[in-house]
Amino acid sequence: MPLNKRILTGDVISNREVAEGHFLMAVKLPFAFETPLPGQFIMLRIKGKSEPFLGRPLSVYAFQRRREKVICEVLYRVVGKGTQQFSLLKFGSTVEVLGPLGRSFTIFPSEKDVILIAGGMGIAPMTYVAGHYRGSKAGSKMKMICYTGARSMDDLVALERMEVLCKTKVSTDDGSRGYHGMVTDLFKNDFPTLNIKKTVIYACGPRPMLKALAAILEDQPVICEVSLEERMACGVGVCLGCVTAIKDDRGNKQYKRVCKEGPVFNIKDIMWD
Amino acid sequence: MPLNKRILTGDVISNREVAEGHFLMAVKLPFAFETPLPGQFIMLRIKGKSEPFLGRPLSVYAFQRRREKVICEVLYRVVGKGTQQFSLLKFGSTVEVLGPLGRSFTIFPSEKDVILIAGGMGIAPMTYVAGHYRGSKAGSKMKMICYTGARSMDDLVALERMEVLCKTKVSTDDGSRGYHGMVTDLFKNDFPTLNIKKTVIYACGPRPMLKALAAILEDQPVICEVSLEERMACGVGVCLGCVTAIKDDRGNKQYKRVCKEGPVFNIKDIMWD
Amino acid sequence: MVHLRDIKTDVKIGSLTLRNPVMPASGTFGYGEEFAEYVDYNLLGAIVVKGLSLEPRAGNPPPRIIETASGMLNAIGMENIGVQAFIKDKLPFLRQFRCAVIANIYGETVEEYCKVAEVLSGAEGVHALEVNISCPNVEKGGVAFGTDPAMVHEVTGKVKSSTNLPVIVKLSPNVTDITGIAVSAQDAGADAISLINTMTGMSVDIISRTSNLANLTGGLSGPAIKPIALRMVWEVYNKVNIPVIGIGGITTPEDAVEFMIAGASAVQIGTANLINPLATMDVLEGILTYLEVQDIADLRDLVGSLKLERPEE
Amino acid sequence: MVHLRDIKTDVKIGSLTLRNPVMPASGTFGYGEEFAEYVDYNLLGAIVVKGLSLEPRAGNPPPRIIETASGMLNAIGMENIGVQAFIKDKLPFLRQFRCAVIANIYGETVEEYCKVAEVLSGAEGVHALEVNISCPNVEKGGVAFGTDPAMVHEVTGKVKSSTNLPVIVKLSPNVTDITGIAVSAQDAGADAISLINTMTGMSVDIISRTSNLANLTGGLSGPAIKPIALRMVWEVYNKVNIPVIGIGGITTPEDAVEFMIAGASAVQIGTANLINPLATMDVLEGILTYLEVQDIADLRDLVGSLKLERPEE
Ligand SMILES: Cc1cc2nc3c(=O)[nH]c(=O)nc-3n(C[C@H](O)[C@H](O)[C@H](O)COP(=O)(O)OP(=O)(O)OC[C@H]3O[C@@H](n4cnc5c(N)ncnc54)[C@H](O)[C@@H]3O)c2cc1C
Ligand SMILES: Cc1cc2nc3c(=O)[nH]c(=O)nc-3n(C[C@H](O)[C@H](O)[C@H](O)COP(=O)(O)OP(=O)(O)OC[C@H]3O[C@@H](n4cnc5c(N)ncnc54)[C@H](O)[C@@H]3O)c2cc1C
Ligand SMILES: Cc1cc2nc3c(=O)[nH]c(=O)nc-3n(C[C@H](O)[C@H](O)[C@H](O)COP(=O)(O)O)c2cc1C
Ligand SMILES: Cc1cc2nc3c(=O)[nH]c(=O)nc-3n(C[C@H](O)[C@H](O)[C@H](O)COP(=O)(O)O)c2cc1C
Ligand code: FES
Ligand code: FES
Repeated sequence: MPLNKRILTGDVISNREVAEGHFLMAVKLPFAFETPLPGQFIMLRIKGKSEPFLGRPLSVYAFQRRREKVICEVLYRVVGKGTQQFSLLKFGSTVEVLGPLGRSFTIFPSEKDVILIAGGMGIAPMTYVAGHYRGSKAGSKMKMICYTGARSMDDLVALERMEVLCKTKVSTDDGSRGYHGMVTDLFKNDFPTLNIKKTVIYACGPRPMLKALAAILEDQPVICEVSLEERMACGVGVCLGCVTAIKDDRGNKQYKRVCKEGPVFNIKDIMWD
Repeated sequence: MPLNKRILTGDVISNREVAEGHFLMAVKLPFAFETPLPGQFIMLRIKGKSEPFLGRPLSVYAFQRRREKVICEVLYRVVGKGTQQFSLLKFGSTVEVLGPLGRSFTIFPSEKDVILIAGGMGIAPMTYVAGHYRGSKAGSKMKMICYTGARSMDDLVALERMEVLCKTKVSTDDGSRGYHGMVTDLFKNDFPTLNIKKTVIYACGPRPMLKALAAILEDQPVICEVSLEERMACGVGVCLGCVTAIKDDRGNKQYKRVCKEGPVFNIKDIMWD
Repeated sequence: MVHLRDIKTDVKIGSLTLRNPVMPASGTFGYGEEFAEYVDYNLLGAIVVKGLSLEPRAGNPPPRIIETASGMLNAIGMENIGVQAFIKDKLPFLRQFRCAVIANIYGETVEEYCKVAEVLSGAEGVHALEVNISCPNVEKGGVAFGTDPAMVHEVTGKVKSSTNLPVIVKLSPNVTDITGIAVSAQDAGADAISLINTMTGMSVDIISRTSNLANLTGGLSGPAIKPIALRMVWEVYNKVNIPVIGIGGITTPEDAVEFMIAGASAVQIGTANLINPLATMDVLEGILTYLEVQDIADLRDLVGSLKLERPEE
Repeated sequence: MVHLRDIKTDVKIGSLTLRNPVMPASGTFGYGEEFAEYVDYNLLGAIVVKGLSLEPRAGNPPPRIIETASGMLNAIGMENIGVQAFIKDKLPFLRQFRCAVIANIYGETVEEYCKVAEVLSGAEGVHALEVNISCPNVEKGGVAFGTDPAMVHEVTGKVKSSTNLPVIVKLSPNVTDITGIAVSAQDAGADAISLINTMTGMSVDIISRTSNLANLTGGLSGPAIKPIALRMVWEVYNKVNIPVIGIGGITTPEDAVEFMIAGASAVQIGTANLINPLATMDVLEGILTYLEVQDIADLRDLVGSLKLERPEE
């Protein structure tokens, strides 16, 4: 058994407020940090601090490895005391990083069309998926559309990077920008025009959004993988703290760990209530 | 009852390692911060941090008030997790300061000769006493000597400022600088030469040092005030956490709060065991 | 939308009505003198003073306190000036304020509890008694009375007959079943239940291999114990029909609101005062803001309003 | 001055000898698979696996965890794959390591405890049983068995007769008198006592006014509870003559040494693993350094070495 995993120490090289309450943090990591797959996350903690006590899971938003330089970027919204403390980190602050963790999205060959659906901070892993496809030879010419929604214009963050990667359609709950309504409704309008056999859908966002998406896709023969969120303690599968209800082969409820069997699940396997 | 006291928020404007493990921190405070008297202390906490949980008492080492600018300096040695966290503070860090607190040294008119005896970090309040006398009209020409001792040369910190203020005699336990032995022994050698009726002695240092001093001064008609240390929680007298045994009028043991009735006590009142 | 000034915040404890639910916890506010320069006592629901015994007590030798993770251990040992000196030297000062004065009382025997209660009942300016049967830092009395339902019943009943002041019984969390103890106190006539006092704990210096407290063990307080306190408030709230005063780690208004949702009619702030003398004021202000924002016109509607069904996500 | 390599660190638990006193606490290390890439199990005193019941258990609905000040609440609800699947799917993997494997067991009835014990006794590679009579997150069994001395006696005695493996009884801190419980376990034949399990606690979301845990209450663990655990270890150490395994908030080597001075022959690291998968290794290394620096040649000389007299200052 190779003992190759450990908590790595990283240096914050930037931590910028990109929109009110939304931050983009870049962390310089040791070379040993493995290249994350799309949909994977890290557990982030502030070194030497007892508050927040537990690490916080954040999706990989972007990643670079150039010679010895390894940089992982995360995009996060301040919602509680952990993210609040993160937002105070400055250039040179030391953080502890565990990862990359969790099951990634399945990456398909170039024949497929890719649909990305992001709600709120779901834009973070979706951007990394798009970047991953675009960075690969096969994916560079794939047909790819991103549907992204937020409560309001001000919460629509990091659109620029996505817009460079693929066609991006926007919705806001309050109509302040793009389609007035839920992102799933925006997607639903386009759904009939898709060649669903040739399409793969990736989605990340609040549970109600994913549930609405599941309803749209019900009985449709389309591949859809979604990334779920759940409170986490360890992030590595030992505490059973982060489970979510999944259908087993016979359709019975079974708890699966979001940090280990997830965060990416087939949308058809999820039990919504 | 005027509601004039509160915790003040200060900005660290410098926090420099002056000798290994010893730091000098300057904190810029609001104008409302009262001018501390010699021997008074502050309770210092790191704003927004739950570790250290309680404030830590530190003597005022130096203080300036110029127009709106109020700066309080403390000199501290890293001995545990609180002081360790203090040592990591950077320019611009925010701290919470309660104070000035406690009973100060009694200041005498110019006829008196002043002896200061400092052990280890006891140099901090002694320097502020010296500065106070020298800054006052009456005290500027008083005869003043400081005896200061430490384990070793490397622990003799902030001598420069003291040397500017008064004649300074040094001892080290290991003989690496000055008198080889305890500072109280150094003082004891000079003691017979003093005009004790005309002398006031101020001392601060570890309890065994003060106890040794008490033995030297036993039955001597000399005024000696010492500053004691005890673990503190509130620093303001409400928790009864910081008591030390003091003789009452009849010589019976009575607990007194170091933060309120002290930290300065008459050496004759202290019960040593 | 309710207006701040229209929000009802009064709390009834027996015959006593507090203007609002916020007060300091005994032992973290002295006898009220030191904090008078920090806190406007007229705004507090009540002041709870350091525990009083019949005779003055010297308390335990130092060191008496040590910090722990998000908390502290204390072993003060009920140092106090005695009930007579309190009435003579401290009470006159407290009488000038509009807030209620609650005297925390302690005895080594049931008789001592009753005696202290009697003495205080005759004093002008004491509005209620809080019976501390939960102090872990003394050899006799204290927690010994607070862990046995029969003893709780006896102490409560006898104190109750020694006074016409409202009697609040303050319970120890160091028990298997807090509800049994609370019900005993209620059955014996308690007007309210305060919980929790500190949890017995220890801390060791690994170099000298001695306890960090001269008294060996001490009482754990602060945010560390908040989850335990909250659970006990909820359990007791569901078993008694007298008011519960929630105590344990309350530092922010949010903490206080948690206790109220779990069933506390009022809250006491202890260790937080030691870090921030204005903690009571900050908590009170924040509770009011919460009530306003959540459009709750009467504090009573918040008390015990915990929903057991989780909303669908 | 003792040399690191000469320091004796072996710990005897009934017929079992552990190479050193450091092991993970049940439920914070899974069945050992996930951390195998982080920790060299050959260096651990033992591995303690997630609690096992006779049949697989689904556990409680989410959310199951919430952070608290210097700690966390969990309400996993004894989710586990069941003892048969453990033996078939997990044990073979663990057998390759030199460290002992301790199976934590749980039942809803005394019979279930015995059945699980029996099944595990027949399995190759299980070296001891840790009987969890202290889980607060299940409706039946668990803590109900751990708060009544008579029940503790019964469960311990019956499990003991169902197995020839050493039996460690893991106690609940949610009791008035931990020593009575511990003595019951010892009298019934326990080979060692593990303490503490989690303290029952609660946390409320003040916006939705629901518990932050679907199960309403949960078990508090982490540094917050360390002072309570340490006190209980000290109390029990002074009342029993079987080894005590100290658990509760241990995060650093200094924490572990505190427990040993207070009487723990071995220590378990729980919540700290969730923050730092290498916590067990870090603690072990630090204990050895401490023993070397303090010139203690045999760990046994540290255990229970707390001095009651304070040195003169
Ligand atoms: C796999 C995964 C990837 C994630 N990626 C991102 C990301 O890229 N960017 C981002 O902004 N957020 C992301 N999240 C959510 C993020 O982890 C939470 O917002 C964060 O943990 C909240 O911490 P806090 O201390 O600020 O809030 P808390 O004070 O802990 O809680 C505030 C609110 O957030 C909820 N919350 C807490 N933890 C989680 C959680 N793990 N998942 C969902 N809700 C939670 C709480 O229930 C509460 O309502 C991700 C979560 C998971 C599980
Ligand atoms: C009135 C007063 C003035 C002081 N002035 C100074 C000063 O100017 N410069 C300076 O360096 N130190 C001063 N001290 C001591 C300083 O408060 C302690 O060193 C500090 O609180 C230790 O905190 P810590 O978290 O680093 O150590 P901890 O981890 O809390 O403890 C480390 C060691 O220090 C001891 N200790 C902890 N608190 C105190 C305390 N309040 N007094 C004495 N010993 C303690 C502990 O018992 C332990 O042995 C003063 C103390 C008092 C009471
Ligand atoms: C220093 C200190 C002294 C205390 N003294 C008393 C006391 O005299 N009487 C009493 O009933 N409780 C006493 N307590 C307990 C508190 O009133 C309170 O119940 C406990 O600290 C929990 O609340 P907290 O976590 O907010 O501090 C004391 C607590 C502390 C920290
Ligand atoms: C997520 C989690 C799961 C746990 N599961 C079990 C269990 O299955 N059996 C058991 O005896 N204890 C269980 N415990 C309790 C721990 O083993 C330990 O006794 C407790 O957490 C205190 O130690 P700590 O503060 O180091 O975590 C669990 C604790 C946690 C945090
Ligand atoms: S967070 Fe611990 S198992 Fe997923
Ligand atoms: S530190 Fe609280 S009374 Fe002195």
